[in-house]
Amino acid sequence: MSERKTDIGPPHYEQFLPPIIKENYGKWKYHEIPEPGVLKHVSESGAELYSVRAGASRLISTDFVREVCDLADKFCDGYFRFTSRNNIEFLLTDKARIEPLKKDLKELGWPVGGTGHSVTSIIHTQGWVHCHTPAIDASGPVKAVMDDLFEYFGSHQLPAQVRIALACCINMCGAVHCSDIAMCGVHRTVPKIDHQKLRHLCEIPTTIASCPTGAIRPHPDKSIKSVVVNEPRCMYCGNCYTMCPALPCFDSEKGGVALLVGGKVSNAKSPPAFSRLAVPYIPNNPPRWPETVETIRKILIKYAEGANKWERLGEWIERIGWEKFFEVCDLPFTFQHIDDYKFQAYETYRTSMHFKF
Amino acid sequence: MSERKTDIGPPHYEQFLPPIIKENYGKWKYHEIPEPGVLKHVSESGAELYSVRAGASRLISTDFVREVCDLADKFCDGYFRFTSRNNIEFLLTDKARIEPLKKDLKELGWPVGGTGHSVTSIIHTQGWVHCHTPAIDASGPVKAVMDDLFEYFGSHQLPAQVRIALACCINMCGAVHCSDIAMCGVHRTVPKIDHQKLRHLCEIPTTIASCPTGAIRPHPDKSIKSVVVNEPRCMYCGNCYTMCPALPCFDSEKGGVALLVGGKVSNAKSPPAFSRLAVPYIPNNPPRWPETVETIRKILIKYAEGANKWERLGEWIERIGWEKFFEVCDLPFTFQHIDDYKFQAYETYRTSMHFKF
Amino acid sequence: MSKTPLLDQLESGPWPSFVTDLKRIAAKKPQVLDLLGQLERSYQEKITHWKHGGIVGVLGYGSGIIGRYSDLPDEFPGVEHFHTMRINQPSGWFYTTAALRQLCDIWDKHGSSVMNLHGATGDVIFLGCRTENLEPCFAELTAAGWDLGGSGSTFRSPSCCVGPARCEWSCYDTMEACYEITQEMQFDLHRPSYPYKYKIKFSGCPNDCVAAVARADLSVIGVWKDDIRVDQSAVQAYAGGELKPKGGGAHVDKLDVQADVVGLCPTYCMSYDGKTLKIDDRNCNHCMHCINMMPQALRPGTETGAAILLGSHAPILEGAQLSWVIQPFMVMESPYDEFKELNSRITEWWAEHGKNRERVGELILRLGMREFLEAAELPPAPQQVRIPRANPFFFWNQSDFDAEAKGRKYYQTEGFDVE
Amino acid sequence: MSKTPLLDQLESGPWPSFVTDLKRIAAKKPQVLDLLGQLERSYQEKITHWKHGGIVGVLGYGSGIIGRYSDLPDEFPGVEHFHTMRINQPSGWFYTTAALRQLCDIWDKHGSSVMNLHGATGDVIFLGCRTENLEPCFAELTAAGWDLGGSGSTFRSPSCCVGPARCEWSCYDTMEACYEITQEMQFDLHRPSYPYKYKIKFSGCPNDCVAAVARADLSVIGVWKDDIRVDQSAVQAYAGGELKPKGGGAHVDKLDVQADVVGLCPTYCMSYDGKTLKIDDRNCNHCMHCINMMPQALRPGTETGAAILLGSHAPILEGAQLSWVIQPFMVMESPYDEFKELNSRITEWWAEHGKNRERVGELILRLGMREFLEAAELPPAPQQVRIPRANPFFFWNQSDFDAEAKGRKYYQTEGFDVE
Ligand code: SRM
Ligand code: SRM
Ligand code: SRM
Ligand code: SRM
Ligand code: SF4
Ligand code: SF4
Ligand code: SF4
Ligand code: SF4
Ligand code: SF4
Ligand code: SF4
Ligand code: SF4
Ligand code: SF4
Repeated sequence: MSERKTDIGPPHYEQFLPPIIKENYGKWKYHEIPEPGVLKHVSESGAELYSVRAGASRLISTDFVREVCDLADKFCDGYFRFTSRNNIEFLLTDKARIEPLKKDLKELGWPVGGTGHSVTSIIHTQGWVHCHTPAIDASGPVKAVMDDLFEYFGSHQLPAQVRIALACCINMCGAVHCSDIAMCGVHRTVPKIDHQKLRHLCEIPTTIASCPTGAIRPHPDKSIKSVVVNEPRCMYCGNCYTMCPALPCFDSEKGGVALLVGGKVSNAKSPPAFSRLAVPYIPNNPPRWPETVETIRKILIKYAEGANKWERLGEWIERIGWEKFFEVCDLPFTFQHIDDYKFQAYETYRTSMHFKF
Repeated sequence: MSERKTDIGPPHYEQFLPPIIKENYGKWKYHEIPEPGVLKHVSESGAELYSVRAGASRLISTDFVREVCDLADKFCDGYFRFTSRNNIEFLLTDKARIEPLKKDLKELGWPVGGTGHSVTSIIHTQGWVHCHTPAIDASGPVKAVMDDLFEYFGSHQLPAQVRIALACCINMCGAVHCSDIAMCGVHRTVPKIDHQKLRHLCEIPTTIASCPTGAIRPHPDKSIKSVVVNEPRCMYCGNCYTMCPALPCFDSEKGGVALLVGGKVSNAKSPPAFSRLAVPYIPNNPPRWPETVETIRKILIKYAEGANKWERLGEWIERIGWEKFFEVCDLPFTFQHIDDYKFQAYETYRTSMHFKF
Repeated sequence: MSKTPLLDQLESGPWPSFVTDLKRIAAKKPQVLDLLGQLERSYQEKITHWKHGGIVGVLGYGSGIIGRYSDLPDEFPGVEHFHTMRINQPSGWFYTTAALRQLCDIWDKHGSSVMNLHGATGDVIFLGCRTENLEPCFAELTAAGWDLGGSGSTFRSPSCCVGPARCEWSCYDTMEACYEITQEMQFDLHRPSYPYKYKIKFSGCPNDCVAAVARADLSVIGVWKDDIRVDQSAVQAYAGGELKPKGGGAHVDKLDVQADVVGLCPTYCMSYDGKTLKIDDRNCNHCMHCINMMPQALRPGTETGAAILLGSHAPILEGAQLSWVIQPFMVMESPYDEFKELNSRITEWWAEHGKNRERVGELILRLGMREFLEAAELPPAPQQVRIPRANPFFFWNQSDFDAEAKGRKYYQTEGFDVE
Repeated sequence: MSKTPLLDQLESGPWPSFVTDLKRIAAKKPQVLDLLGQLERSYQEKITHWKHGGIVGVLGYGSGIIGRYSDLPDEFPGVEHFHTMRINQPSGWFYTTAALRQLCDIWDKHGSSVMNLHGATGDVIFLGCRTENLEPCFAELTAAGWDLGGSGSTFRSPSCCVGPARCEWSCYDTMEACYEITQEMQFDLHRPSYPYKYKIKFSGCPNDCVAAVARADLSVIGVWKDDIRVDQSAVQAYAGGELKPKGGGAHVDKLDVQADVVGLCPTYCMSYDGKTLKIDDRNCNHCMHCINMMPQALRPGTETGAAILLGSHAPILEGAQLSWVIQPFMVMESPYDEFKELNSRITEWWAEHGKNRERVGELILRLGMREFLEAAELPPAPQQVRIPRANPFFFWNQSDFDAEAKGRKYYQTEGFDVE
């Protein structure tokens, strides 16, 4: 154990940079996107770098990774990268090799795209594959949605880029809170308390303190050494479960998908913005979540039809007004849409006559 | 006492309406503002009503009111009204009588104006003339500011209307929280507790509950039956004094004026908006509050110079950005400007790269 | 030498001087001399010399009078008692000289002769009455047809913009609504039975000339549902400079219809080809800008009523609020039954659940919008929010699940609606 | 008949199928067969079958591993233990095939062969390791030059956009900064000593391609202070249609410079007369829109650095937050001392005052911005706020009065400054 290495950190990135990048590091002058999925970066030196972007499932096997490596060896001298949205980028210096690479990719069934005004890969989380708090699966709904929106991955036909994300619970490990369109798994069940387990596994004060709405109180019968939940105050966030495993809030029937829309991250034109609730609940419907897929398509299509050029989804909604968004997309407006969570709620109320009938 | 009348409510307005209004009630077609201080309303019937608007102090004597009545008898058959901003409106049917009325008004020293793109009368409160919680006087600063901005009352030279208000304490009995420019009296002294008085006059639990920041606690020495204030948590709102007279927070030296700017009420173009802190403190300086007057003029002038036509003061600031407002008006930015009051604070932070250097 | 050297400095300058006015009254009214004396002292010491409140009133009323006592009664005996009387103003602040002279007579007889026309809430304010004169003064007032306004934890004197009496844009009869509701609420106006104050203000259109959205718990703001009425020839007259922008109220003489009107429409729902002004009325948000600019060419539509907004108040306790939309459209016609019923549901719910000194807008924030809307029997509507919630912390009631079980998918008024 | 009829339905369709991929691995790895079996069960029952967490790890580290146990271990013994290993990715997610093949070898040997490239924070994620394999796997990883990333209440693996490696807009060296800070923070990355998680993300410009503003407590976003560099002839080429908007990434072939660029500039600081594009750079707010539209004509200036923003996180506990500006401009150059020192002051203050599971952004809201800024030794700056406070509830510290007494009028960094 004497030579046990710790705290060495990640390898230095330089060893992974292809020579063209090392030579032109910090000297890039401009870029073009000659076709969907292909970026061309031109250096002040005149050097040209081509990146071919391919989509994939984020949940992959080492077999898959080896296949990617084979391609990178064949076309890119072994250099490639992943994007911040889990796409693969093959880095080429020879323009002529783009077509052959694309051909190989097509054979493997890996789509090329995700650039410019496309729907690029969906940022997502673990779901039933690996997490202990999901209301929905992650990889499954993502596959279903991307199958449905496939035409938009490899094209630039939308008014602007559209970023979709999924989080399997309201912890929102994806970028759900700031996405053009987001799926979020929601529970709708008050935690079922396992008193027996609780007294052994959980600290009562920490458990009580974990509830943001103060719904948890000590059990009135002190001999039980457990807690009770004031049901009407529980909004199923699962934070108590995170602190105490004796408080699961899962349910085969009541969990489902909420859709949030209109968020963004970039500062282009309008500042970064949160996604907002569009549909509070769609039933959990594996394996392909058809109602979710359908509603997302509906929103995307209405956006594509209604938005001005260059308008992000949220910018379009802000321009027409949320009341028109609900009308145009034919989505019901419910009590759940109206914020009632503490003081931030006030900021969401309409304190003006600026509304449409 | 048998014939004692109660709950009769105000007199019916109809008896106070001049015939021309009774006849054209609800039939007005359009208006013009032929000159500052004069409104012309034209009915569908063709009838024309002229309103001549005069400014006055709001703190007046019955002598003054009788003088107004004399004028109204002379020019308007005894009919007149007051506006929602305490201006007097003489209601004329004969256009030819406008000039003679204006002449009389001039002799009396009552300015004509307050219409259109002017600075109309300042909405204000009682101050040292009548209230128990003011940090500043009301009528005095109002007189001083209107003397200074006099040229803007009787003209339409500003980019839009400018509404000024004053409240003598943070209870904000004026429309200070939604005004283009607002003076607000602020205390900066922690309540001085009169323990002797408190035990007799105040309920301790109500007193404790009255403090929005939870700064008040029971006196540690229970025999004293009073309270103590946790000084660093007190922001001098005076709410405890309202509930308990044994907790005055006045101070001859530390009180003063805060200036807030950029609020509005109408929905024209932009929605109603709160005024925002521009200057956290200007010393209390009777009888003419020169630093306050000067700072208001500075802001008004910079606005008049910088705003696009039709832009309200707050719309101008929003367009150039608050950082530029502070720069252009040469006002220091301090910790006091940054909201730290509970959760609303978050909404005021800059969560984007949208700022200027 | 003058006894009020500081105040004297407020006698110069072009704006009318309250000091000059009070001084002439002081010649007749010794209490006003003391008022000026005490005020001068405040000017020297930069501190108020009024004691904390004190409860005084007239028989059977719990409101309308604000007790006020000097803390220097020995020096200024005239202001030892100096109570306020709030007298409920007539709709739109219209008067005849006869009526106002009568008020002056009463006040000269029983009080200091000092007043405000008007208080910030809208009342006629008599400043400076001794306790023993309150009742006689009140008796004369009611005899003359006047009554006290509100104060304390009551319904407060409502007020309204001039509306149809002199404005072409009023979308309902603000004057009548204000009068009717004031009469309806007399009991609550004079007897403190609420958790805190409760104000109503009526504005005839979204210009909101009584600042209802900012200063009334219940803000009633006129609006139209149909199309803006356009007189195209008048549009041409504005474009050509024959008619002046804002009827002459602006610093600009000639309107640029494209830049000044169309270009500043917040919803981008207008267009102008140099000849015809087109408005996509379904996307107009009633901001009034275009109408304000060209009053002779544009007018609100004819299917009119009011939007009902709730919740505004000044900063005490948790920061100021503006009223928010709770019902986007209500027809406002005498006898205003729908309005009165809604108003009762609001005040009843608030009276039941509100804590002492909690405005209704604060209560809604504490208990949640849904609880309020259900109590007020108002359905959720997207007009109520500027933007839907961002957080995922929403509740489901048993009623939602019940409706869902019946095959309905989304909760609306009561239960879920089939999609 | 297939054991996974529901999952099988995810094998069709044009998007690559994780089911197909996992199935082929399942042939070699029995635990993956069990993974698919348990997942099928979840698809049937619409419920997760993973037990609540469980603390496992490697020697000396308190992070980098997420314990995961099946609640159906008898049925699916292969996933009884199925822990996650988070391996800190290299800056910008660049790899050589050699390096990635080596990672695959290690993972085939010690784990399930299932992974994510990458996790949402940025790490390489190995999914499915038995407890007893963690240590050997870790040993091989470090031997190969890899280390674990963060988890739990630690500093988390930072990430960065591709920056100067392949982007012309990067205002500082995101790749280097990310590497340097990651190395600097190794101790805090592996040993939970914070109240909760703490993330840093580096974006080279305001396009923010790693979503730093939304997903990192400390968001470092590149920006320039001087003027946008303009190539007027390239502007003409865009106007003429020779160059395509967004380099071809859009649905529009020809740019309308006036409508698409100038007209959409959020600060209205551009103008174009058909020949020359003018920018009033003092009023530009660096939104990147114009640069994004005409990448061959416009570039950020050359006086570059980063803005430092703080506080973002997902909705737990009080709703999501975006990071806010705490320092509008910092020069970002190796060895990043100013940055490191600021970062230490932040984490120290937070570690001292933060409650368990309280993100730094939440702590600031609880204790107040001033307390934070003073601890971080940052002066108040108008860039920190979108808009100043509306409420009048502000504090004055003794230091303010002291400075005032010295004749200074307004508090700035420490004490009041003479006006
Ligand atoms: C490769 C990548 C960075 C990386 O280090 O991995 C990247 C690369 C580029 N981004 Fe990005 N962005 C990348 C994620 C992002 C993200 C983050 C995200 O989506 O999670 C954002 C913020 C998204 C948001 O606002 O919600 C982002 C917002 C932008 C924008 C702003 C667009 C807008 O209108 O809001 C631009 C400018 C543009 O596209 O005109 C941009 C522009 C670019 C450019 C053109 C920069 C350049 O000159 O090289 C690159 C190619 C863009 C393209 O694909 O069309 N990049 N870009 C990321 C690719 C993700 C993917 O695989 O799809
Ligand atoms: C008389 C009065 C109503 C009353 O019942 O007493 C009134 C009367 C008119 N208002 Fe008003 N407004 C009156 C207080 C207000 C207020 C309330 C306030 O200031 O406290 C507002 C909201 C102020 C705000 O937004 O902060 C107000 C916002 C407007 C607007 C919106 C202007 C804007 O650009 O925001 C208009 C339209 C315009 O002026 O173009 C308007 C228009 C008008 C018109 C033109 C309506 C009409 O067709 O008759 C009237 C003459 C305007 C003028 O004086 O230029 N009125 N108006 C009030 C006169 C106050 C005074 O003596 O100065
Ligand atoms: C007289 C008047 C100011 C004036 O000079 O015009 C006034 C005077 C007082 N107001 Fe006011 N308020 C007056 C209109 C307002 C308004 C404006 C309005 O009604 O349109 C507001 C803001 C709107 C609102 O209601 O929020 C207002 C918000 C307050 C508040 C803060 C309430 C809040 O929720 O934030 C207080 C504090 C309190 O209630 O303890 C207050 C309290 C007071 C008290 C009663 C002081 C107290 O704590 O006892 C003042 C009595 C002064 C006196 O000696 O008569 N006054 N007060 C106004 C009433 C005249 C009238 O009846 O016409
Ligand atoms: C693996 C990953 C999702 C993924 O599939 O990519 C993930 C998985 C978990 N996250 Fe996360 N989070 C992951 C990125 C994020 C992100 C995104 C980011 O870092 O950019 C966020 C939002 C940003 C943020 O930090 O706020 C995120 C916000 C949370 C939260 C809510 C934190 C909050 O302040 O709101 C929790 C709840 C908690 O901490 O108890 C959480 C908790 C968890 C836990 C540890 C569940 C738990 O309570 O124990 C999940 C373990 C799953 C597993 O089996 O491995 N995770 N989590 C991501 C980490 C991979 C990596 O290291 O690269
Ligand atoms: S979003 Fe929730 S369920 Fe999904 S990975 Fe994150 S913590 Fe787990
Ligand atoms: S799920 Fe959330 S709201 Fe419900 S009891 Fe648990 S912590 Fe509280
Ligand atoms: S603002 Fe304050 S001091 Fe002035 S009248 Fe109102 S309550 Fe009194
Ligand atoms: S003045 Fe306000 S903050 Fe200070 S103790 Fe009294 S109630 Fe609390
Ligand atoms: S609120 Fe509208 S209707 Fe009333 S006076 Fe003002 S402009 Fe006219
Ligand atoms: S009222 Fe306002 S929103 Fe409607 S058309 Fe006119 S300017 Fe546009
Ligand atoms: S954030 Fe800016 S510098 Fe970084 S990759 Fe995106 S566009 Fe380039
Ligand atoms: S970066 Fe944005 S704000 Fe600056 S000039 Fe370009 S479009 Fe305008």
